[in-house]
Amino acid sequence: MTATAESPAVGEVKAMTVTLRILRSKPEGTDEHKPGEQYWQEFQVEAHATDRVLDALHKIKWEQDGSLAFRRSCAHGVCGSDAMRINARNRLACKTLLKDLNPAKPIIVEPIKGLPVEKDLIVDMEPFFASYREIMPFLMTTGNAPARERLQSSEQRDRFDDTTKCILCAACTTSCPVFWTDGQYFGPQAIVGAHRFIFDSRDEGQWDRLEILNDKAGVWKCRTAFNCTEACPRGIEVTKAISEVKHALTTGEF
Amino acid sequence: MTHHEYDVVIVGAGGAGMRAALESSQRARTAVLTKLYPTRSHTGAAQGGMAAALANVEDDNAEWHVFDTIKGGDYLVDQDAAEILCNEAIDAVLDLEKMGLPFNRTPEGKVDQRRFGGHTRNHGEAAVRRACYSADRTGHMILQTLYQQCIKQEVEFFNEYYVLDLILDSDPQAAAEGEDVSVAGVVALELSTGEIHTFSAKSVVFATGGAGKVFKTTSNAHTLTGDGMGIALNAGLPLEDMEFFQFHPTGLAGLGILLSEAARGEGGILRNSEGERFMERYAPTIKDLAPRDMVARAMANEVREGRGAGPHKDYVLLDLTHLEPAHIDEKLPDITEFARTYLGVEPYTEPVPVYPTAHYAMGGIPTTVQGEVLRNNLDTVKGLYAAGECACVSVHGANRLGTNSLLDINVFGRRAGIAAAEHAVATAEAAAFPDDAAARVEGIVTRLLGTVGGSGTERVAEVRKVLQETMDRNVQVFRDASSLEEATRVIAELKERYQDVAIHDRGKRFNTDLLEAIELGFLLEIAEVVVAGALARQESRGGHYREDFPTRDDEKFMHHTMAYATGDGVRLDTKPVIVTRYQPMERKY
Amino acid sequence: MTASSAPFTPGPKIKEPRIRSGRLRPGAEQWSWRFMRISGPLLVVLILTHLFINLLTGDGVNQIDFAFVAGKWASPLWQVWDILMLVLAMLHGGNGMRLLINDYAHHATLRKVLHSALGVAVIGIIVLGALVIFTFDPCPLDADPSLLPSFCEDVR
Amino acid sequence: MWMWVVHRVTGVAIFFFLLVHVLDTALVRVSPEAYNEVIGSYKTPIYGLIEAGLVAAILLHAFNGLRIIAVDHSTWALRHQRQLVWGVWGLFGVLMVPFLIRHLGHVFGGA
Ligand SMILES: Cc1cc2nc3c(=O)[nH]c(=O)nc-3n(C[C@H](O)[C@H](O)[C@H](O)COP(=O)(O)OP(=O)(O)OC[C@H]3O[C@@H](n4cnc5c(N)ncnc54)[C@H](O)[C@@H]3O)c2cc1C
Ligand code: HEM
Ligand code: SF4
Ligand code: F3S
Ligand code: FES
Repeated sequence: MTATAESPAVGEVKAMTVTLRILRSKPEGTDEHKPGEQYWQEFQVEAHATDRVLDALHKIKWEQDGSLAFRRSCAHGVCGSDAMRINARNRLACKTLLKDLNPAKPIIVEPIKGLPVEKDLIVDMEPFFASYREIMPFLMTTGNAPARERLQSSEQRDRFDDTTKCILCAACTTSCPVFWTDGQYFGPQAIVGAHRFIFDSRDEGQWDRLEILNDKAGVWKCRTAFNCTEACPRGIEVTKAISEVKHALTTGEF
Repeated sequence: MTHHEYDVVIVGAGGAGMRAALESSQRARTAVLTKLYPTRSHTGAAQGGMAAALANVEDDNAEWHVFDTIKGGDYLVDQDAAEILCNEAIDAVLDLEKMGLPFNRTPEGKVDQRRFGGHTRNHGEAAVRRACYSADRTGHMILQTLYQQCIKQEVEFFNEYYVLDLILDSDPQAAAEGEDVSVAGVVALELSTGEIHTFSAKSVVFATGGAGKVFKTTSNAHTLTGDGMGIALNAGLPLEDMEFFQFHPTGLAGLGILLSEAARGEGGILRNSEGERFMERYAPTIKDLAPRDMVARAMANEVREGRGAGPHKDYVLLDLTHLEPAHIDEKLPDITEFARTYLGVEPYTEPVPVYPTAHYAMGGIPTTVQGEVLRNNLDTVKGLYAAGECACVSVHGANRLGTNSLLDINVFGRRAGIAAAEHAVATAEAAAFPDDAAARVEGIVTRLLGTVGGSGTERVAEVRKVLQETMDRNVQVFRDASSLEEATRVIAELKERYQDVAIHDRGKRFNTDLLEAIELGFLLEIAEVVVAGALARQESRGGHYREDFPTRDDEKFMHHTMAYATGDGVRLDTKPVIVTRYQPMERKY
Repeated sequence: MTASSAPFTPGPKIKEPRIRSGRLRPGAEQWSWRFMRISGPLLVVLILTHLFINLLTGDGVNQIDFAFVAGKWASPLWQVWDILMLVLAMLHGGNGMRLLINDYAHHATLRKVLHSALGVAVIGIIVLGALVIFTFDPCPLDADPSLLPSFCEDVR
Repeated sequence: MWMWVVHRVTGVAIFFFLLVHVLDTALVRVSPEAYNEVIGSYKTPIYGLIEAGLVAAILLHAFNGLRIIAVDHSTWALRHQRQLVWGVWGLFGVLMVPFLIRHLGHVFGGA
């Protein structure tokens, strides 16, 4: 990204009107819509180019329609609450600036796909976390722990650094076309979660996890569509991680 | 309404809550209630590191750490607690490492350490490398690691359950000194259904985190609305030292998003519009690595005296341009990314606009070093515990040192978890759970939902905005009697208006509109306590700086503030500071 | 309603790794994945050459008739070539179709039916193709000689 | 993503074509007349176009298959997969154009 001459945080940024087209649904229904039925609704808000999509959603919720439901917390891309489909791509609303979206056209906001929609932009995350739990995402060791820390070289740590960045936002899994088709696939996040331990020199449970991922719902379902890598807001090379797990399975090398 | 029975109920699944859960769930039937999925907790936003005198890279010991903590806290620290904090720090870090936390490593493969503000060698001689870290996402790694261990131990989580009330078996303010008051349980609202759940428990641990959203410019998450503190206050319990709020020097200007002190620990320099390294004037020895309160004031002062940068001269600059890009990428990847994403500034080549941002509540629910909650200066509530940012042990005194909070949540989270479980195991019967326990919450919900469709005239967002702007204007880095009185007046007015807020969402399920309204209630209560404490404390100490009383006054104010909510306003009391080895001295760096 | 309060058994629920060392046996899905990657490049060679010869050399499509085919299969090279191509393509394509069925046929019985149909088709086609290639007679006696390849005259 | 769709669709298309193709080729066992009759119908312009489509499908599927294999085996390819997608289309174009010229020449030009 190139630097702007005047800092947008303080400079005079012109306000503009942007339109958001939001795919909504109400579990209890409304006068016009059946319970759970999805429908589009447009909102217009005054915003600045440097505002995030999250700011625009907040403006709608706070000034126009308090019933708009979405999750959010940290507002700067580290908690993973607000993954949603914005202009047909999975992103974090708090990390997407309006100026990067062409605010001249309506901004399309939908819930992430492949998980059951609960209300507006909120989906049921339980199946996603269940897959994560499935791959045993915790350090497994044998024998007695040493008195001090387990030693690990910087190179060994670098081996899995990328996948430790995951914030469990589900942007990857819910962008994967294979996940959409059948829902039995663990999805890329679970593989990222497993990768973080499989390639940790301190861990001894790698074969247990590989066995799980070798199964029907595991890595072999991945068709290298790369949507996950493109969606990941933390810049994790998800497909690479998946490829490394496949490689470990086929060659036995780490 | 559904009723649940557990031995231990933990409220909050941030660092403190999950550390407690790991201990408690090994010993007793434990439930963890959290309004966010555990991994969404704001511990995950912590960047810089976790202090422990491991001495992995240079000479260090826990005693120096104790001294720094006390001095950093401007001598308002309870020294017995600080000793526990620093002595148990080493095991706390090693425990995390054994759980799998991927710390950065030294060439020998040990946990690496970096410099951080206020942490010094041999009582202030020079900055020391004490902060154990994992790039600039230490909190993220802690949160993930603890969650992973909770999965391993099959800890029972109730995700997206908002705890809204605490049930005690008698009124803690009416009870005489020495009389027993016990916890009975909590009342929660399940977000996905809108249903009310009651949980009876022998022990309850509060670990609900901070309250940064009383301010407008803050590094805190939208969800850090001080619920735990507000609930305790409503239940008749005191809050301690709430006037001490930390303003972190380096928030992204205008946004408040934090750039860790690690940026300065790794060599970053603060400059004013003239390019001057102004911290040399304020803290000649450790300069940019002085404690946060001093740096934040220095920055605000530069701006006030016209040496601010930018078109409005309203921020200063954090200069990283002299650092190697590779070094930045290795040690500070995330925060430089924030500067690029949100300000469009390239930290390799340009200095980053920064300004102080509301960051950390030093105060909170008063506890003993076992995490037991105090209902006055002496008596604890049986079975009730608190840990983490919502609690006040007090190890941070008037100003927390960077990296001491991640330490706090691990040390005192663990202690509270053990104590809560042991209490539960030793207690045969939970205190009787009253039939009308949920009445208060039902009342609030019914009242707020009753406004759906028109009877209320105020918007939640509008009231909250006025509150936050008022707090930023009047109760920030610099305060004085008139600004605080102004804040008092506005808050009283807003509390009136709050009675009239309207909810727009008519649904039961995922009614986040309703919850924002309830959270606003907590924010208003907390703001009131913060301002009341600040008004009464006519001195300057740590994070609390009164322009009309610019010096520390140990004679009159060397004590903790204890604030109680009464029918009409806040009642203030004091509590002595525990001093073991270090007598107050002037704080110079 | 009261949620259950089953008796609590203290003690950590520690999970130790079960599979201590060594490699896993590649499961069916892994073999399938490997096979797709081995057969793919082979098919590139086999099919592209096939297409080149049939469609681009000589008269292109127009040259294809009984005589052309018979002429090719007179050579064992093309016999082996075509049978290899057939088997690999059917296995590769069949396995690919199996993956698709797994993805889209959610109902267990539907999936079974489709899998069986696919199996029958693949095996049937391979057997048929093999029979055709190996029992092929380039100069059937009762056929119109003008349709046959030129070398049949020598045979007569 | 789009290449994944292309790969799927072309794979299925080729599969079904292959079924038919083997069946018709099997007619050589029935009699030369029968075979030539069916093959004769392949020589109509419509079928010529279908055949061109088939070749296109095979080429795309083949090159993209090679891209997938490359991505699986090399980090370089993995990081440059987008460029490789362009490479697949490029190669496809380079081969398809001369083929079309010649093939459609055969189909429409007669002989
Ligand atoms: C940007 C940033 C950077 C920081 N960097 C550092 C650092 O480098 N070093 C350091 O030592 N400290 C740092 N801190 C401070 C430190 O991270 C926090 O003080 C600490 O993580 C707080 O942990 P906690 O467990 O108390 O609360 P949190 O992690 O905030 O967790 C609160 C939990 O309570 C739950 N909760 C809240 N209200 C309710 C309710 N009503 N019902 C049910 N559940 C509820 C939430 O769901 C959440 O799970 C930083 C803080 C910030 C904001
Ligand atoms: C020409 C050379 C060919 C190559 C290089 C090739 C390569 C591949 C590869 C590598 C895959 C696996 C894709 C993945 O796992 O993501 C695949 C899948 C597939 N192939 Fe081929 N293939 C070729 C020919 C064929 C033929 C002739 C057919 C049909 C008979 C075919 C049908 C399929 C099908 C149906 C799939 C499954 C697609 C999916 O699951 O999305 N392929 N091919
Ligand atoms: S890998 Fe990336 S996209 Fe997927 S859950 Fe983790 S952070 Fe989100
Ligand atoms: S999008 Fe899906 S198919 Fe593989 S590369 Fe990513 S998991
Ligand atoms: S709100 Fe935390 S990631 Fe967007």
